[in-house]
Amino acid sequence: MDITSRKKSGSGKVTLILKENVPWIMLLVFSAFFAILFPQFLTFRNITNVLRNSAMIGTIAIGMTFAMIAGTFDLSVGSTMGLAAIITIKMQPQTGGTALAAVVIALIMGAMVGLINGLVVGRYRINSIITTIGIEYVILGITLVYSKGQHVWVEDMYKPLEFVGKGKLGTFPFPIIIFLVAAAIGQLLLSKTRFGCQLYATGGNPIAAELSGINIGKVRVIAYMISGFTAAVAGIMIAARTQNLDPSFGFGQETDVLTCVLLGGVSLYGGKGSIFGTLAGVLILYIVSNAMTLSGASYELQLICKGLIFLITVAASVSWQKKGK
Amino acid sequence: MRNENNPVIIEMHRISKFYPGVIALDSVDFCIRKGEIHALAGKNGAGKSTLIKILGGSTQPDDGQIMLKGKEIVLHSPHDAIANGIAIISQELMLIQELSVMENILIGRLPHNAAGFVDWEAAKTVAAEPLKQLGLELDLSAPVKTLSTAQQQAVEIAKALSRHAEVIIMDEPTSSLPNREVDHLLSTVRRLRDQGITIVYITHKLKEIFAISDSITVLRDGKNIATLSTSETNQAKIVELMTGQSADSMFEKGNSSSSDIPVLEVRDISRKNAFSHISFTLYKGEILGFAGLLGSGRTEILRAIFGCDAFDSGSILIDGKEIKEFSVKEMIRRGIALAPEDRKLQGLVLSMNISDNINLATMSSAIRNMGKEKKTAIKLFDSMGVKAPSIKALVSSLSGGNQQKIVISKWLATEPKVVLLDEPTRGIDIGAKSDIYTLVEKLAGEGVSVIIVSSEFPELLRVCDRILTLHDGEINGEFLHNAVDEETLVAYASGSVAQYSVEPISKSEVK
Amino acid sequence: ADKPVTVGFAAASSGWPWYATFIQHVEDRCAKNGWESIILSADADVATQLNQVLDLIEKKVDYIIIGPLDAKASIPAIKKAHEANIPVIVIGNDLDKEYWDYVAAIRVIDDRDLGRNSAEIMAEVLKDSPSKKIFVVDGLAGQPAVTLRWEEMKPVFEKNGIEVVASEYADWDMVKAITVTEDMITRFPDIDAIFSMDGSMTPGIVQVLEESGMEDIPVVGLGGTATELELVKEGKVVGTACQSPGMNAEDAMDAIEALEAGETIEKRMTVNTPKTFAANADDCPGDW
Amino acid sequence: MKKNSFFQFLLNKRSLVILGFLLVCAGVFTREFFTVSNLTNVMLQIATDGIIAVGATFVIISGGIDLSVGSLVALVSVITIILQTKFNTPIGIIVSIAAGISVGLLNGLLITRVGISPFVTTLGMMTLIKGIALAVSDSHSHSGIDPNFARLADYPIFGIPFAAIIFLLFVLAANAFLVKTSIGRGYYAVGGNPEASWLAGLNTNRYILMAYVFCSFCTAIGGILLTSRINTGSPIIAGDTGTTVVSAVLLGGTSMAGGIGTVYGTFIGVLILGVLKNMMNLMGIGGYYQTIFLGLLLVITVLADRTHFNQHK
Ligand SMILES: Nc1ncnc2c1ncn2[C@@H]1O[C@H](COP(=O)(O)OP(=O)(O)OP(=O)(O)O)[C@@H](O)[C@H]1O
Ligand SMILES: Nc1ncnc2c1ncn2[C@@H]1O[C@H](COP(=O)(O)OP(=O)(O)OP(=O)(O)O)[C@@H](O)[C@H]1O
Ligand SMILES: [Mg+2]
Ligand SMILES: [Mg+2]
Repeated sequence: MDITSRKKSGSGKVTLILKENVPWIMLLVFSAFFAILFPQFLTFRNITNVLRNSAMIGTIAIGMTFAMIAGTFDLSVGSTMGLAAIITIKMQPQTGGTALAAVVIALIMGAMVGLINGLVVGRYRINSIITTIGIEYVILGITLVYSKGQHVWVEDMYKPLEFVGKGKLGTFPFPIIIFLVAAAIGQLLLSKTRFGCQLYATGGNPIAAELSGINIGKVRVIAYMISGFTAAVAGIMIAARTQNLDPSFGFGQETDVLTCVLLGGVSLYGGKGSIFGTLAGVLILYIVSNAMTLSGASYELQLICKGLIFLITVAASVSWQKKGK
Repeated sequence: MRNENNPVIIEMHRISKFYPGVIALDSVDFCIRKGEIHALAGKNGAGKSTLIKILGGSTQPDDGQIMLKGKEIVLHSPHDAIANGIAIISQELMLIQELSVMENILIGRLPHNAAGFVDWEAAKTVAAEPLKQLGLELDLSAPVKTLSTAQQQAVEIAKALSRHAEVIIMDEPTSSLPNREVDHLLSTVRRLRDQGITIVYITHKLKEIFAISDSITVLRDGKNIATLSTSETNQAKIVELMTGQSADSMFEKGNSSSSDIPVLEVRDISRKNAFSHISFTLYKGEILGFAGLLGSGRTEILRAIFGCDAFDSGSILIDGKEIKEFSVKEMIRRGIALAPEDRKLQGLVLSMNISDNINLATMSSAIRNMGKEKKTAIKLFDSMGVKAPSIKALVSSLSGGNQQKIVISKWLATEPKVVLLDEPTRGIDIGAKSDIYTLVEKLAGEGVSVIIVSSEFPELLRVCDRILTLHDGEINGEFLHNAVDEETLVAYASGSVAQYSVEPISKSEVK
Repeated sequence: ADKPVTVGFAAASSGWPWYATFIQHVEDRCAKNGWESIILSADADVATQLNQVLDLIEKKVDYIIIGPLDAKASIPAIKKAHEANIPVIVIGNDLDKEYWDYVAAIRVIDDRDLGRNSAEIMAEVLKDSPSKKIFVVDGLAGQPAVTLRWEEMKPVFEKNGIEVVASEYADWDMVKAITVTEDMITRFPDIDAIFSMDGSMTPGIVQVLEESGMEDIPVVGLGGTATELELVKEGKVVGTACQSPGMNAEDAMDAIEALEAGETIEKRMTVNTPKTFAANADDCPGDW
Repeated sequence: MKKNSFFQFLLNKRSLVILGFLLVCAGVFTREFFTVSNLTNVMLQIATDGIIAVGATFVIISGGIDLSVGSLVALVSVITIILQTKFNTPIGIIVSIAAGISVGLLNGLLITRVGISPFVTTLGMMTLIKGIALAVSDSHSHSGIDPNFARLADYPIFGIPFAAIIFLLFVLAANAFLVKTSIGRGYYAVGGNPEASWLAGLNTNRYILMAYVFCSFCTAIGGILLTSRINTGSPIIAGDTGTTVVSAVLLGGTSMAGGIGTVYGTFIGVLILGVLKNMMNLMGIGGYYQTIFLGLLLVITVLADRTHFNQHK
């Protein structure tokens, strides 16, 4: 027996492509399944609804993908999103200038939270879980102080800003466009820029990255800033859509974001992952919960199914990866 | 000789192991006799490690059987191998850094009383036993992370002995040992054999094979090419069996392309506890060797020059200009490159592909120029003769020698003036080594200056124009390659010669 | 006696607007009387709440107001305070009668009243409709408020022939309410009305209906948050059962002042939760 | 050998400095802290999370993490009370412990056999168990009916609440196990270098599996005692438990990288959080500011301990 007879080169390539896209395959399988079970599932309106609702968490997931590829967790995105949303609403309605200022302040706030995360975590990634949980609490507290624990809402929002949350381009809700644009920019950043390459290197092997002249501290700070920034974008989107929020909105939602990112095949240890994968992860999460609601299953059953689907998807990725090794 | 008379202890029969796209072992027969030292030789990727991993129970064969003293055994896990008296000391030392010497030796088998509590006194006695057998004295309660590599290796051997292993398998035990320690290890191995323990010894160093082994098995491309009695063969024959080609031309020094133009001047740099008063000048096109023992400070000096670590005093000049700002980035900009000593840990991002690794240090613009990157990668990939399916292959899938070529390629992509190579040939086979020597000479020919750190002095003599010896963080000798022999280098490196008893040779004499 | 009266308040979560308003009133009233107040928040964790009551007991406060996350789970804490001779005023969540001996006063907005009143509004809305299918955007699974409201909603719905085709939890969360409502109108495009379990979610429901051009589906709210009242006034929500944490807090403080003055007080009083429509919306404080 | 006597441990741990600082603050800023009744109170307050943290220490030393403890506490509380109502208290307790052990087995098997990372496995299990807890309880909370059970956690033995005694016993026993037994030492090996341990013949999978089983067992015990304290089975209790427990373990100097840490350290970590919360409550620092302070404490601890993690990149 010689090497070539074992190689099966043609099917090898197909296996490779399948192997690298397990989340998408799972997504297709689930979707087909749901489409058969629930007639309302594959309607244009339902799909746009799912997409629009996924836009918020999805946009953050794009940002968190950066932090995770750099080998660090960012569990502070939940309340960062919340604070951005509350800032956006509280600084309304008034004129265009103020509305714009609100947006800018929210975005800067998001990036600053990222900066702080990055500086605290620094080169010692191991503790990023606990650091960013701490920051999550601090920001929640700040948000509550700022909103005095009260609902925030606004009657009339500056129109262009309102469009960000409620508008449609043709038949496509604008948040979907933002989400997809964020994904496209994210993918470009990852694959077409020096920073993207340095990000993978930093997550994959920080020591080698440093010895190649990469300032890994800086790379991580930027990754965190991107993550915080997208959280703020999501907050603004949601504020523009609902114009009305709870003071503790967002707190705890990092778990959903993390779930998407992990479903999408981003490695917990850094250095691996893609926006494309994260996109699949986001869609899986939202399509599954949409289908659950459509199914009319009890809430308990929904939770159990969600937990199972999460584990099955990840188990599938793991075993495919193993097989291919 | 004893080879033929001793009874067979282990017989591996028609062992095959497949990885996707690779046949690591192709129906290999491997026979070990009791009480012999059996060397296993072969190029990188020949299947040596795979074969012994199967013997150690950490990898399962796809086909074939293993007989221990005539009885078939099946090894599901390392535990089974240990239970059968087979111990493996793998290439990367497998110790638990935070735990003590004693606990590492007795891992999983700490003596305990009926209630399950460890009997530390008994543990001490049991752990001291194999160390005594090795003629070593170590602080049993010191954490392993405080030990030197050689000491850690001794702990590994003690671990095997304490389990009364009948067969001890060592995978490249000397690849990170200093020469002095190598001799010590070799005598330990002999001593073990004389105590009736069977040894399988994997190495890329032919000298060692002939120094200690009783028989040799050569693997090539996953096949057993030959098993020979050591006394009935010679180095050239083995090289030929390993590579499939004659070994004649492999070890000749090419022409020197050294010039008079100083490129890098290091003036009296010192750092506490690492090196002191280091001064030397590197000329354009020169290949300079650093000969020293493990821990003599060579790595630290290279890292200081490359801007990774600071130094306390002294200065560094490049092209006659003193460097004020020390950072890796700045040094890369000024044309310095460092291929670090540990490829996997420091040199490569294993989860990225070949092309990205090669271009990692060169990306000058914020937006990547994919076309240029591809061109650079392909050029270096071809000129270095990397063996891989394509430049998109993950570096984790490459063999050691090919990985080293990628590390060097990464630095060549920066078009450096000075290349610092820290142990560039550690753990790579003769063929790949020879490739790297040729490459270094070619670079020098193109006007690039090179510093090579190596613990293998013949290698330095083979490739360098000039050699500095280091002892205890200080330079204590300087030689032209044709004015020195290995014994002298060893003498200087080990510090058994007084400081600078040889007149430093001025540059003009080289010409 | 020279030492000022200290009121300790173990709130379920200061991050909930209902409690934020309540806290504000307690603080203001205490300040007015020259009393001290210690406000603690359990942040929705039952064990934390128990611990905080224990700490208030250690602090030897004069009165403890407790807003239980779960009335049943708060009994041990209430008993401990009782043992320490600290009068306890229970607010927010009602207490079973068998435990009344342990508390000085119960001043609650009865979730059962809320549920019944809103359900009756729903019955009114669908009185003449031939088909009476509704869905409920529910609160947080496992919370007593949800259970209690359902207790009274169910019989009203049954009596009036209203069929609850589905109810989905949206965790009191406006954003989740949007998603749930969207999914539900996809599933039941011919729904006759929507019931919102809480004012904090009602705006989300209305918004979805507006976005999908289904404004004619009537929405009934519950709770009377400021934003919900606004929608009632605009006619986008038919009506709601009004509750005011501020009024509840004033009642609780009244009780404490009366106790301090040595008066005897009624054990349990509930705050009214009147049915509120566009016409009488101004009567509801909408203070949360 | 690590003759890690408690005293030596006191000398070289940063977490102790933090604890000391907090105790001084507590003494200066509150009149009530250093009273017998308050100290008893604190012991009771930290006991249930503390017991869970002991289990989590094993998991983290073995190189993993368990995010499912909070949901499991809720499940245990529901099972304990419902079975107590239907049958009797012992059945409730036994089945709860069995449920805990099963969850631990499931976590451990998914991690060791299927090869899903601990973080992901336990994140999925967290949702799954919460669903089961809601299903079992029909989304209601249920009151206990056994007055003896209701007294169990608080019951003073030599003035110390029973739950605190159990906590101390768990700390002492678990510490002795880790420091002094052969298997305990194995946990440091497995966490410190799993591959080396496996090659040395340790059944690393079994070690890891048992860590999760033990953690879930501790969670069941902690959950039962918490249930006794509130005498209620509720599917939504213990929202904070997961975060508190992981924070306490890391505060105590156990490394997320595995292979480093002690149960005594965890004990200190649990004390730090408990004392801080108690002190803030006594000082009347409430609501929003407490949230901010707790968050800052976590960040500061990480900053203070950064050098410790240096060697683990
Ligand atoms: N886990 C694995 N997955 C895929 N391929 C593998 C794996 N382990 C080994 N191989 C491949 O099997 C072949 C034999 O590898 P092996 O490590 O046994 O070589 P070796 O003789 O020990 O080489 P070296 O001298 O470099 O250590 C190589 O082609 C290698 O790439
Ligand atoms: N991890 C370490 N901890 C403490 N001291 C160290 C460590 N590594 C190296 N040293 C010390 O630094 C000095 C220089 O070591 P260095 O690694 O530079 O030597 P080297 O000659 O390059 O040896 P090697 O062959 O190991 O690379 C020595 O005194 C050594 O003992
Ligand atoms: Mg090998
Ligand atoms: Mg070195």
